[in-house]
Amino acid sequence: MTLTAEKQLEMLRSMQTIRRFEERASDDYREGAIYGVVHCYIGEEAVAVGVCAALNKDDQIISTHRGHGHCIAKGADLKRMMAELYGRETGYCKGKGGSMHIADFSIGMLGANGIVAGGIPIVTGAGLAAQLEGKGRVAVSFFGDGASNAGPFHESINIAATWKLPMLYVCENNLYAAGTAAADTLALGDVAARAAGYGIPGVVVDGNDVLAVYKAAEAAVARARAGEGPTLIECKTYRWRTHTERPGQTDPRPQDEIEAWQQKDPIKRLADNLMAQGLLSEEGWQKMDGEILAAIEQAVKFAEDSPFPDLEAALEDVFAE
Amino acid sequence: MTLTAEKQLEMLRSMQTIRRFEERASDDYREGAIYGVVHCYIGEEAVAVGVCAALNKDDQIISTHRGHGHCIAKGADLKRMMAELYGRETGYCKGKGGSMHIADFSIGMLGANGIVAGGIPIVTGAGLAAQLEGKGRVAVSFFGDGASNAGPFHESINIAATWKLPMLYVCENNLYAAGTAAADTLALGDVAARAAGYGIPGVVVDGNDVLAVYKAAEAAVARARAGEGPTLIECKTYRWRTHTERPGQTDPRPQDEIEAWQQKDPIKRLADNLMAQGLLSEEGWQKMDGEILAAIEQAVKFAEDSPFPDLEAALEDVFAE
Amino acid sequence: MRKISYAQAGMEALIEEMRRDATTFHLATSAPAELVDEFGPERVRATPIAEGAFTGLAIGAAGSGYRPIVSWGMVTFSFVAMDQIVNQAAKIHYMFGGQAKFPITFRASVGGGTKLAAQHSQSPYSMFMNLAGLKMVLPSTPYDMKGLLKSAIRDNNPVISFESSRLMGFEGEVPDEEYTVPLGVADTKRVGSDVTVVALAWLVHEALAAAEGLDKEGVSVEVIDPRTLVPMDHATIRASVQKTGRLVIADEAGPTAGASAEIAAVVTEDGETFSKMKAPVKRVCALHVPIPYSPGLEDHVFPNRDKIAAGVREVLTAG
Amino acid sequence: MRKISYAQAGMEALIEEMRRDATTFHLATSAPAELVDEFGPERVRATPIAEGAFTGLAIGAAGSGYRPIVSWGMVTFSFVAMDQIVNQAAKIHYMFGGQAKFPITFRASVGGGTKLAAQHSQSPYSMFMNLAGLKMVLPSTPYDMKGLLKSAIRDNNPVISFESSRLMGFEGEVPDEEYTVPLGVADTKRVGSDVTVVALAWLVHEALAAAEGLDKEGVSVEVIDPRTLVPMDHATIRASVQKTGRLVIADEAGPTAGASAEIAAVVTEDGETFSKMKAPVKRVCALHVPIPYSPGLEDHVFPNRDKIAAGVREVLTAG
Ligand SMILES: Cc1ncc(C[n+]2csc(CCOP(=O)(O)OP(=O)(O)O)c2C)c(N)n1
Ligand SMILES: Cc1ncc(C[n+]2csc(CCOP(=O)(O)OP(=O)(O)O)c2C)c(N)n1
Ligand SMILES: [Mg+2]
Ligand SMILES: [Mg+2]
Repeated sequence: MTLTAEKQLEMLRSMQTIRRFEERASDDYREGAIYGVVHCYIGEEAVAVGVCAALNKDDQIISTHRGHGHCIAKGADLKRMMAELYGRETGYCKGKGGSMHIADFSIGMLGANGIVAGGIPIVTGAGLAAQLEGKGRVAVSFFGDGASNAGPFHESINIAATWKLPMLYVCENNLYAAGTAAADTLALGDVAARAAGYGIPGVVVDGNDVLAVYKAAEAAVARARAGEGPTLIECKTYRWRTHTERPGQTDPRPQDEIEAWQQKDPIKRLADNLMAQGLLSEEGWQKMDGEILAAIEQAVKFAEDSPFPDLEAALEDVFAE
Repeated sequence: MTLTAEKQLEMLRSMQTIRRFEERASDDYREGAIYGVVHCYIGEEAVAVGVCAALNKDDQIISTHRGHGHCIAKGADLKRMMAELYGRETGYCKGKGGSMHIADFSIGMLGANGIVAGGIPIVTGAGLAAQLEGKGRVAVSFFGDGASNAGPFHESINIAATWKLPMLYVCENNLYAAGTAAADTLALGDVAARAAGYGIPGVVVDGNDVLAVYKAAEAAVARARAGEGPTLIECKTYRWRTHTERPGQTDPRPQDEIEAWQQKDPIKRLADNLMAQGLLSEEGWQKMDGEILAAIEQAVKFAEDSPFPDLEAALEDVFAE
Repeated sequence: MRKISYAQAGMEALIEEMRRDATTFHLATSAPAELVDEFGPERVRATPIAEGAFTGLAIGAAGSGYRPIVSWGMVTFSFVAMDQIVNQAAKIHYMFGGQAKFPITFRASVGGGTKLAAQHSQSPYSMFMNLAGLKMVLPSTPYDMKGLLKSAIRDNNPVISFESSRLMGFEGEVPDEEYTVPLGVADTKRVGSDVTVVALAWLVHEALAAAEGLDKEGVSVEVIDPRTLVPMDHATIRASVQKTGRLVIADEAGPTAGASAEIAAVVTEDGETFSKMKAPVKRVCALHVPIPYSPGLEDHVFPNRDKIAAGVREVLTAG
Repeated sequence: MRKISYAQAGMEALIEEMRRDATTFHLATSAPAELVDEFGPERVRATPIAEGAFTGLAIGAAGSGYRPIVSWGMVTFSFVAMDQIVNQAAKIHYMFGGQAKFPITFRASVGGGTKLAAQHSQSPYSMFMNLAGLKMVLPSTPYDMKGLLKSAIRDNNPVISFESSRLMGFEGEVPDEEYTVPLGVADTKRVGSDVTVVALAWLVHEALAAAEGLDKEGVSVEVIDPRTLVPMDHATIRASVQKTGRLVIADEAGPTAGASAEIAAVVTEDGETFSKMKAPVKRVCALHVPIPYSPGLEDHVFPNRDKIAAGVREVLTAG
């Protein structure tokens, strides 16, 4: 794997877009323009971006309740994402889904999902479809450390391993499931250790190193496309914010732990790296950030300008024709 | 572990009782005195007997749809078992349960269960109760190779490992789940390999060698009583009969495979062994078998003599007082 | 016309539809020999005992352009897949704003009479009816089984086919030619004028038997088979009750919040129908208990032709 | 009397009952700080996200002499535990012939109004009502929450406490002294003579608001809160409808095979009540769709005081 400068800059842009998008979404949520719940991915951007950088457009992924990062990394349109958060007719789900249910099947993004581990079997079905189709597509399941303790994780990975489905199982181990520490609910620290029980590779990666994530994903994708079956990739990472953006949440995590992880910022790491190699200048980085902020501003404007759905729409889409 | 001759003869008696009980139950089922479904354990007797021989009376076990063996090995009353199969008021469940739902909570037998893997969390709750109680009791989950692919297996074993519950997870790997070969549904041949993912011991045992099963169970019980947590024991074994006793079932298993396993009869193996050591004579063995047959005859008589439940009983026992 | 069994009719529907559409495939914990022989192990897969996972697999494959057919076996086993059914299959089309189709057929056997006790004798279709986003059928004859199942497979939504354990061996006429039975259309299995009996699955046959007996007493019973539970054909049911003024509902499930309760509500909330009702609604259902094993107890718990006849007599005298 | 919130009332019930009985313990994916502080991490356990397993754990521990309290959080998450609920908890006492007790309290929040979209806005209690073997409550006030939950914890059976998301912050009077509210007894939250409104949870308050408004129009509305869904207090509901002759049922769930359908059936199958009914039953429920996210859509889908008032007017004019 030799990653071109372009590709790395694209990855940087994608990570920064996730961060800026969520900073804005969080603000707008607190101001009441976005409803329900918002779960931020900030701090974990390298996982979604590193993995999706190793995928083709027609490869498929599924996300979790913490879905914005996966959407953006897979190439979703910021306007339609923001419009969905704003509950507008122009949103990805016509305002029916909100943050926890953004999907874009046209780019192989099979949806955020409000049920922990609920997406794992579904995307394994996409892997089965890819196998039946035989065109070399792969499918990727993103899920948390919390999800790794749930039955669907085990059932799905066993099926995928047995049938040699072209799958990547990417565990985002951010050390917590809401207010509960992974250390209190996982018998072993490494989720990847479970791969041994299914005879598939289980890899632990620094989830804050986007290039390391990319490398692991690339190898797993190659294996999957070659018909050799799934890989379990565990990315050790950390979320910077509280579990959701709801104000006044208690957060049991020690302040020094949070700060130590913030020192390992995946975005700064790649930016510094590119600068050290002379592939990015400070101005270039500022410019990129400015473009990203402008794009997000446009997305917000698009959302604000879009109408709320007609009330009759509530009765539509229960069934397909 | 030095097993006394008495103990070994008891184990032989228990295994032979299971076999004779099921031969009779199967006959009576075909003749219409027993209803619904009967799943026979014949060929696998060493697993239940080997494990239960390592338990105390107040230790708890849970069984599967294939439950007679576990009941008998834990010390259930043949009369009340047979009466339950006959659907009589004197049965363990007052005729409400039948073969798939025999239980005797007074001897720590938490029930047969018609749902594959459904009992695993329940008996893990007995393990939790044992831990809360702190008197050194242990709990044992029996389940099949088929059940090992189901979510509750993973969820329960992870909880037990994390909380160090005093549990034994005993997989009866008889190579098939109904008509489907384990080779087609398990990514790896050894279920025990999954233990590594939870940081607990995973042991493969010859499930047709009752002494080997006993030894493995004894070590696991000691570990559990010492507060060190669960053990996964996989017993390789084989069922001699079709999945259920329903006549005319197709059985996809090759005849030579069946015969090869019948050569490894766990009962004959222990009997031969005891005879070779001079601990059992041919007459002694015949006598024991005669006593067993007589006890089963008595159980059938008890069942036949017992009344069917009053119809009003159908409305009782929905709720406890 | 040739006669085949209810179970065979289901198998014929599968074979015909799998021939017709190469995007269909079959998932179950065992692979039916007839299907493997014709369509091979790629399209006819024996899964691990992981109904939750393979229900989810079907959703993902459906959203990726396939048309899966999933056999849960007994409805009992669908409960380990309930998250995928309730939280995913029923809602996924709506919550994603209709951007993809999810054509999936789920098959599940229901009912008792098999002496398999509580876990394996369930008729919980009403649990699924309260959800929005699932269609469901409940055939009572080989003809309806084949025709409804073919419609279910062709439908672009998740459809659950509930199938009566008691009727598996029941034989009936099925045409050689291709046909389908549309979803959402009730069938009047017997025309009558004094009392309407809305009966489900096996109880259609019990209701017909009861009607024969009552005919000799001079009572004319109309028997309506909804066939599709969602969307339910309210018009046919209401029209019949408007005609007879009396309604008995016969269901092998327990009454509480059952399909029988829904049918009672559909009839009594309609002003035109209500105004023509001459007697209270009567539900003839299973007793509200888990199903017991012992044969006498099991029989005692379930409705049957005699209990239906008694119910009909009751609504005739009441009012 | 002091006022506390619905959520606090639930917590008080737990604390008092956990003090009272050392065999109680608490399982949930997060351990509530108030409980851990007082009872320690042995009795107040944070579990992995494995609702199926810890529901099963509760059953096994209950059968071994303990009295577990399980918080599923949102009812949504109970669906991953559905096998343990349907196939085990509901049937285990019966199918084993009553040989052991299974005293378990399950808590689940229900309802919408939270803009959390389809998966997290569900009111599926009727799915559990069709089963036999589970008791269930649905409190509408802090007083009822505390009293019913205490009764649930002391009951020797599995009891599900469904709790309204919308009411979590709702405050009401709760005595300092020990009290319980018995299971199975409905509460007449308002006495009236023209129309009976049977309302559930949050809709009790909407019905009371509607009744105030209608009072000014000269319409006297009786509001009945069943409080316990199983066993349901049929007598109180029927007596009220016998008095008023008119019934509106208000439920945040969808109508189809819902608690509302059961209430309609319970009323219309009773001869004495049926004979006094002057108008068709009216269900004022959520539209039969998954719950949408966008605020206008969400409001549009749910019933409220205006829709209840319209329902009352409808049954007044119809008949
Ligand atoms: C089955 C289920 N149980 C509980 C919840 C509530 N819940 C939402 S997010 C969450 C924590 C998830 O932790 P993890 O999988 O590690 O993902 P993370 O939030 O850390 O990204 C919980 C418990 C849920 N959504 N689904
Ligand atoms: C959840 C569930 N799915 C399907 C079934 C139907 N079924 C009954 S026994 C069985 C095979 C079980 O295989 P295994 O666990 O290996 O046990 P064995 O019968 O070999 O002892 C199946 C599929 C069931 N009882 N429960
Ligand atoms: Mg996490
Ligand atoms: Mg097996």
